[in-house]
Amino acid sequence: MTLKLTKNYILENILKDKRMDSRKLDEFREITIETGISSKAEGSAKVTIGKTTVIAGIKMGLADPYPDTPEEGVMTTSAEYLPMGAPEFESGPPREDEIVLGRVVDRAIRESKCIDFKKLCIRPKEKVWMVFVDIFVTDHDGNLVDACGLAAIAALKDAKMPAIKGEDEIDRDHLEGRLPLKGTPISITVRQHGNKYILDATASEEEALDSRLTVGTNEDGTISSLQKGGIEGLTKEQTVEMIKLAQIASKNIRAKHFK
Amino acid sequence: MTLKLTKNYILENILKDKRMDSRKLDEFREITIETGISSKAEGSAKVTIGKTTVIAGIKMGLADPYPDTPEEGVMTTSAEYLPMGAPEFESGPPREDEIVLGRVVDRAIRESKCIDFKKLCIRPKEKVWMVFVDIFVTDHDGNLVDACGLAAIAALKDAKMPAIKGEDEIDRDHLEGRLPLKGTPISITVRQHGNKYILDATASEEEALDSRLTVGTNEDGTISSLQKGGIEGLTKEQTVEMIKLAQIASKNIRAKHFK
Amino acid sequence: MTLKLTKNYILENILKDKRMDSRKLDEFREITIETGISSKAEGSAKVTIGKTTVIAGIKMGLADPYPDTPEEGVMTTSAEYLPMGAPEFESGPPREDEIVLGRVVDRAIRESKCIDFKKLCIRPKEKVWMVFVDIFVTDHDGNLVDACGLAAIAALKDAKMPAIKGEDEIDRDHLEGRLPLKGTPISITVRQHGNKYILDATASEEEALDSRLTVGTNEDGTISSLQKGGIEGLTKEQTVEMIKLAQIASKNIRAKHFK
Amino acid sequence: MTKKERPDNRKLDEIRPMKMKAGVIKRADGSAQVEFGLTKVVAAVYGPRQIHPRHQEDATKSVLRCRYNMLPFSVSDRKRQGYDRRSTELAKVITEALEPALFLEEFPKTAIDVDMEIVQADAGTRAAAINAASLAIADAGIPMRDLVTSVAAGRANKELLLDMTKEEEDAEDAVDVPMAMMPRTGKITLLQMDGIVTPQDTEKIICLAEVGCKKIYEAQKKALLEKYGS
Amino acid sequence: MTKKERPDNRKLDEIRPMKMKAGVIKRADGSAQVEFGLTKVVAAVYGPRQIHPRHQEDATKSVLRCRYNMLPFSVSDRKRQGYDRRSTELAKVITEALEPALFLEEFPKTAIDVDMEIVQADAGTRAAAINAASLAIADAGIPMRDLVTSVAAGRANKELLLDMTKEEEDAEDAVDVPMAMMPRTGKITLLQMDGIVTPQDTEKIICLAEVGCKKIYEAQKKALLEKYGS
Amino acid sequence: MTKKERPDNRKLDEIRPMKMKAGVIKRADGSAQVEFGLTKVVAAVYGPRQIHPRHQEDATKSVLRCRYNMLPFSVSDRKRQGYDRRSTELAKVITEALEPALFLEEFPKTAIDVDMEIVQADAGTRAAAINAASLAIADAGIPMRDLVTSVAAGRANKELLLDMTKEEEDAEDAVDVPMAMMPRTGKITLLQMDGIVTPQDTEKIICLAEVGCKKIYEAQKKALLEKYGS
Repeated sequence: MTLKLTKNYILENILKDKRMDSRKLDEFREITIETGISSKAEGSAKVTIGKTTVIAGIKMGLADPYPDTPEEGVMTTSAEYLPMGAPEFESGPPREDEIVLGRVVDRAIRESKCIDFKKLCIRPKEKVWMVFVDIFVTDHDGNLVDACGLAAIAALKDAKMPAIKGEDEIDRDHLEGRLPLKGTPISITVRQHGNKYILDATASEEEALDSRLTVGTNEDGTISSLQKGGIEGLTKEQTVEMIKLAQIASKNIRAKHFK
Repeated sequence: MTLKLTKNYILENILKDKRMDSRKLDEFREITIETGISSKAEGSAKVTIGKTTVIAGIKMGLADPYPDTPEEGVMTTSAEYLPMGAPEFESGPPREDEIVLGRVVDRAIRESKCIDFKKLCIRPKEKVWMVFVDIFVTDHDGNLVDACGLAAIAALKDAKMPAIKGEDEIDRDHLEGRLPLKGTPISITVRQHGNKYILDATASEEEALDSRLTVGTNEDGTISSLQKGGIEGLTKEQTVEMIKLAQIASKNIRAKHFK
Repeated sequence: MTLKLTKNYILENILKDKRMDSRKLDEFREITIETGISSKAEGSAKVTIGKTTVIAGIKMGLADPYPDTPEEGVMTTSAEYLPMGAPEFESGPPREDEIVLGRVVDRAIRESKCIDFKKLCIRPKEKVWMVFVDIFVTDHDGNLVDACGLAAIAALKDAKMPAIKGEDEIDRDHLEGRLPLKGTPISITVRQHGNKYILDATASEEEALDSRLTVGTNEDGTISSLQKGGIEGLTKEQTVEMIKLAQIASKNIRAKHFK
Repeated sequence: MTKKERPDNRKLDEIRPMKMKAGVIKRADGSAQVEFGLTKVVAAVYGPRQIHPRHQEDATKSVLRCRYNMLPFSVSDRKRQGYDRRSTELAKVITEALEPALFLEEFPKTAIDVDMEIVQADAGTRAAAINAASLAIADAGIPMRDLVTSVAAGRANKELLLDMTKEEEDAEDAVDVPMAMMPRTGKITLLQMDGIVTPQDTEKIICLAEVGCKKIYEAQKKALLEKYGS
Repeated sequence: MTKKERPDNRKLDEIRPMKMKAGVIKRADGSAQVEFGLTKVVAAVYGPRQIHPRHQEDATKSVLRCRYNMLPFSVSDRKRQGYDRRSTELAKVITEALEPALFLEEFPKTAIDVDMEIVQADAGTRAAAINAASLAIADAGIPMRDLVTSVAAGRANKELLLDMTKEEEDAEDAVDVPMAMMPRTGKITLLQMDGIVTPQDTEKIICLAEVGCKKIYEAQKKALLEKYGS
Repeated sequence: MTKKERPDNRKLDEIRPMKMKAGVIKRADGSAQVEFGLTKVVAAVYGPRQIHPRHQEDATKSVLRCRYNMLPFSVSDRKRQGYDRRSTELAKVITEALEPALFLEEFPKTAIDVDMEIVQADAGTRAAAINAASLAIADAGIPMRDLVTSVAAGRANKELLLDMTKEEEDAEDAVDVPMAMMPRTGKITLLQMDGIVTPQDTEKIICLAEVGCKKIYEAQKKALLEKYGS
């Protein structure tokens, strides 16, 4: 547990533009993205941001389409804390935090419209592809939303399409190219204290700065999702400022890791 | 919590034909029945008995018929205490009391044969209508069985039949008349203490008088369900007397609220 | 609870080839096998070994075949402790011990290939028979694995095949002979202490001798499953010796109870 | 009324062949097996004993906890195990049926656990379960005001009758009235009814069930005598 | 901007017809019913009160626990009751939206329980639920820094607009921005967004929602006045 | 026996290419990643530490709690997360396989928690999981009598062989014998078998697995040396 002392120490330093690991307020820790980490998955990726590690895998399945989108494939995203990821994580049914994490990542992907669901239709009204995005936190040192978002899009970009054989049987031995994707949505979480904003908070920093905004960004400068979190309120001006910071950070990550 | 003193006080008064709210032993509190409380439901109703409030909604769905009644629709009834309904109600899986409540209301409807399930068949052996009766207690001041029974039958009487379009798709924009109903089954719960019987007990009275009989009554004077509750036993003579009292009360309610 | 004293007493005696009920180390308690104990089951059996009693029932259902065995029926086996079976058994979701018990019995049946699953195919790829083997412990005085294994195979041998009528409806009024079975797999659990081995341990003996090996044996002398249990390790030599003892015991039981 | 006969050749007020045996489960404090025709139930009792989980403890009395469970192979179409609404309701009404016969206030902070398992089901399982549970409690030596005795009466094919089979329960005009009582005082401790009937016939059916309970009461006492001698 | 009209003839920055009433649940410490067009929510509050289960207790403050639940008949296709991911997320963000308005540290070791039940759903249920919850907390006499006020703004058919209906939410280019704020300080306590939009339009939508919140704030205060007089 | 070759060109008693690395999870007290061909497992350990829920506490020893879990994308057809019977059984036998190597009685009232996650599954996952767990426990500095080492041996296509692939496991005559041992004493701590075989061949397969364990033991010791130096 972070002591109250540590919390105050972190906050005081941030007001002086200092962080415990000497980073600038808007500086990310080192990011690594490795794809193809599970050969049984259609696509997979491992993302580290500093000491935080998450892994994501894509599996393709078959499903009935929703009645209101009979010609579109479907996607389901979940995020789970593995017991190994932190002393306080425990085996069991998903907790509130995990559910929110999964849903925020899901919306960032879904609302950016980066997946062309129309191309995932096999037979209208009858059978479509189901994209399963499963994300797991294996090492938790903060900033899980951004890490999980990166792992999800990296795994989607890594994914190959299996073929269909006979009547609705998946043939994983024959691949038919890649998932129909366009764009690289990236979510950036900005945390706030006074008139200071920090990016890529560590676990200790997260305990000190609860108030945050996650911004789902696209390559063309649009944004496609927002999620405020934490107990403190934000002013409109702070919100606008935080969106700007997220835009810049996402541009940098996109340039460096998704050329 | 009702103090033991209050409990004894209630019991002593009942032996003197007195109730804390000045009602006669066989007198109901004021009943109001409002229908159409949710426009998204096929039928709905809100019933208040004194300070007790319950709401019920009917949804129509499609189902496979049971193998032994291939030409009949089906019904499922549930009753749930909402956390708002009393300080002791809690969110979570249904409790024993809720399950019994739902089943007693279900049987009173079902056994009265007031729903013509044959008319709810779409294609024999293949597809039938499913009537969902969902009842919720939003304010609990006793006599939930009678209140839920009234809400269920009022919502059923309020319900419109949706149309079917294409192959087994429900078209809720087109309505095809009302649910095939006949009769107005009404359940009345009689509580007993010594040789005194009371109707429409409040929550405090229920804690004092646990022993009870719920009688499902029909317009033609027949009865179609009985359910004894509570830990104390009843003599045969008491049982017969309680059935009589229920008959009279239900006749009054039917005359006043279901003309 | 067995006191630590009792535990030591049991262990010391076993080193002197003595058991509390005067049996020899490799001697079973009296076994009785009664079939047809539930007329609603396709097959059923009750097995007692001393004070231990278990009952098993077979129900036949219809299922879709697994994609990798489109022409074979399927089987599912479960074992459950009924609350009546011992003071410490409780109602609720299956516990780890029950799950392991069910899986060990399942594998002994399945791996012996005594059921001809090919003959349980109704229409390849579409519809096959599902054999449900449900086993319940009603009285627990040790050696549940062996008792449950005997009850399972006795109930399978007792089972009659229902007929099929119309399109995939089970007709239990018409029977079409017996389940396609060959052989009588029998599981024997050997427990070990020092260089002594005991068969058919009572509940008290089980608390003293945790270390054990269950051997699934067949009539032709082959074995088709092994499961070591308990916290202590076994040497290779002990393992070989325990397999031999199981072989002898199973031959005796087969000769006496499955002629 | 007792002249007409039924599909299984019973008289209208005749109970199916009964078997009752106390002391069938060795580990339990008390137990019994009861058969009515094709219906077969085993019941066993543990207690009064320490209660788990502790928060269920009542400082003023023992808590009677009943489980009613149909084994998967007790019915034609396999019954899945686990939570179901009917079993939950039956456990509740059976608890209320048994409780008046017990002196629970004499064993505060304890539990009495009754497990009823249906091995074969052919109508009347809750009545058979109550009879078995009542015997099991007596077999456990737990003091009782009276045995609790149960049977269903009702109507089928225009006749009022006792202890219906599944076939009779499926009649178009069937009325089913499961009832339990303590015969010494005549107190009814369980009463349910399904099916349309006049108040007059309701009373007749209750009388019929009362007659049935008295016969079963004798069988219960005999089963206890068989185990414990006279 | 306010000239164009919508399918239901509202102006772009017009809120659907509202109904607000405090004190609708008699047993609760506080309650309110709120309607926005066809969306109807009831909220009720119990607390501050002793917390169960005990391990959730916080020695430094009251624990705010919110439940958001859609009744089965509140939507076209019946909604099954029980755990679902969307409701879990909404309960979480609603808790965070309400908490800044409360003085939780003044009631350590207690719980404040808010139950929000959706009776009729036609877009904007979380906003309606927050408005109702906020009124219910005030009705319970629990001290607040300010009422929390909520509405969704967004875009449909190329227009930025306030308080969309389900029909508008289904537009091809729909953007949905549910927002909650404490009007006195202008602090935003809930902000979510779905749909592709430029940062400039995001800011405009937030401004629109802010205007909406202020109107709703007046309606909330009026509802409290109606119950408690001036 | 070692002359014949297999689909992947291995000798009959040859183990698939192995990778072992200790210390892969930064937050955990100890961890390891182990690969055997296409099978890949990560294991991590927390403890000895205070136990939750408290009622699992044992006053005489530490409680070893193992979780074996296949990630959804570790197999061809996506595996749903949550309770399943196979994982429950494997967690149990793996716990029994590891426990003899630990001095649990030295850490009363604590828990040692081992989480094993299967990232890629191609036969032999429980053996790989045990090897990884054993390394992770050593990496956590928890005292051990010996490393626990595991491999499966068996039969496929009439040959007795070591460390089968999924393809070999699917052979008509396949026999699968997962085994774990503490190599220093030769004590077998896990032994399971599926498939019809003579007692003589059973013994031969066990011998083969023993040889395999000794090779893996060396690889495990090397992985620890790589992290901790000599």
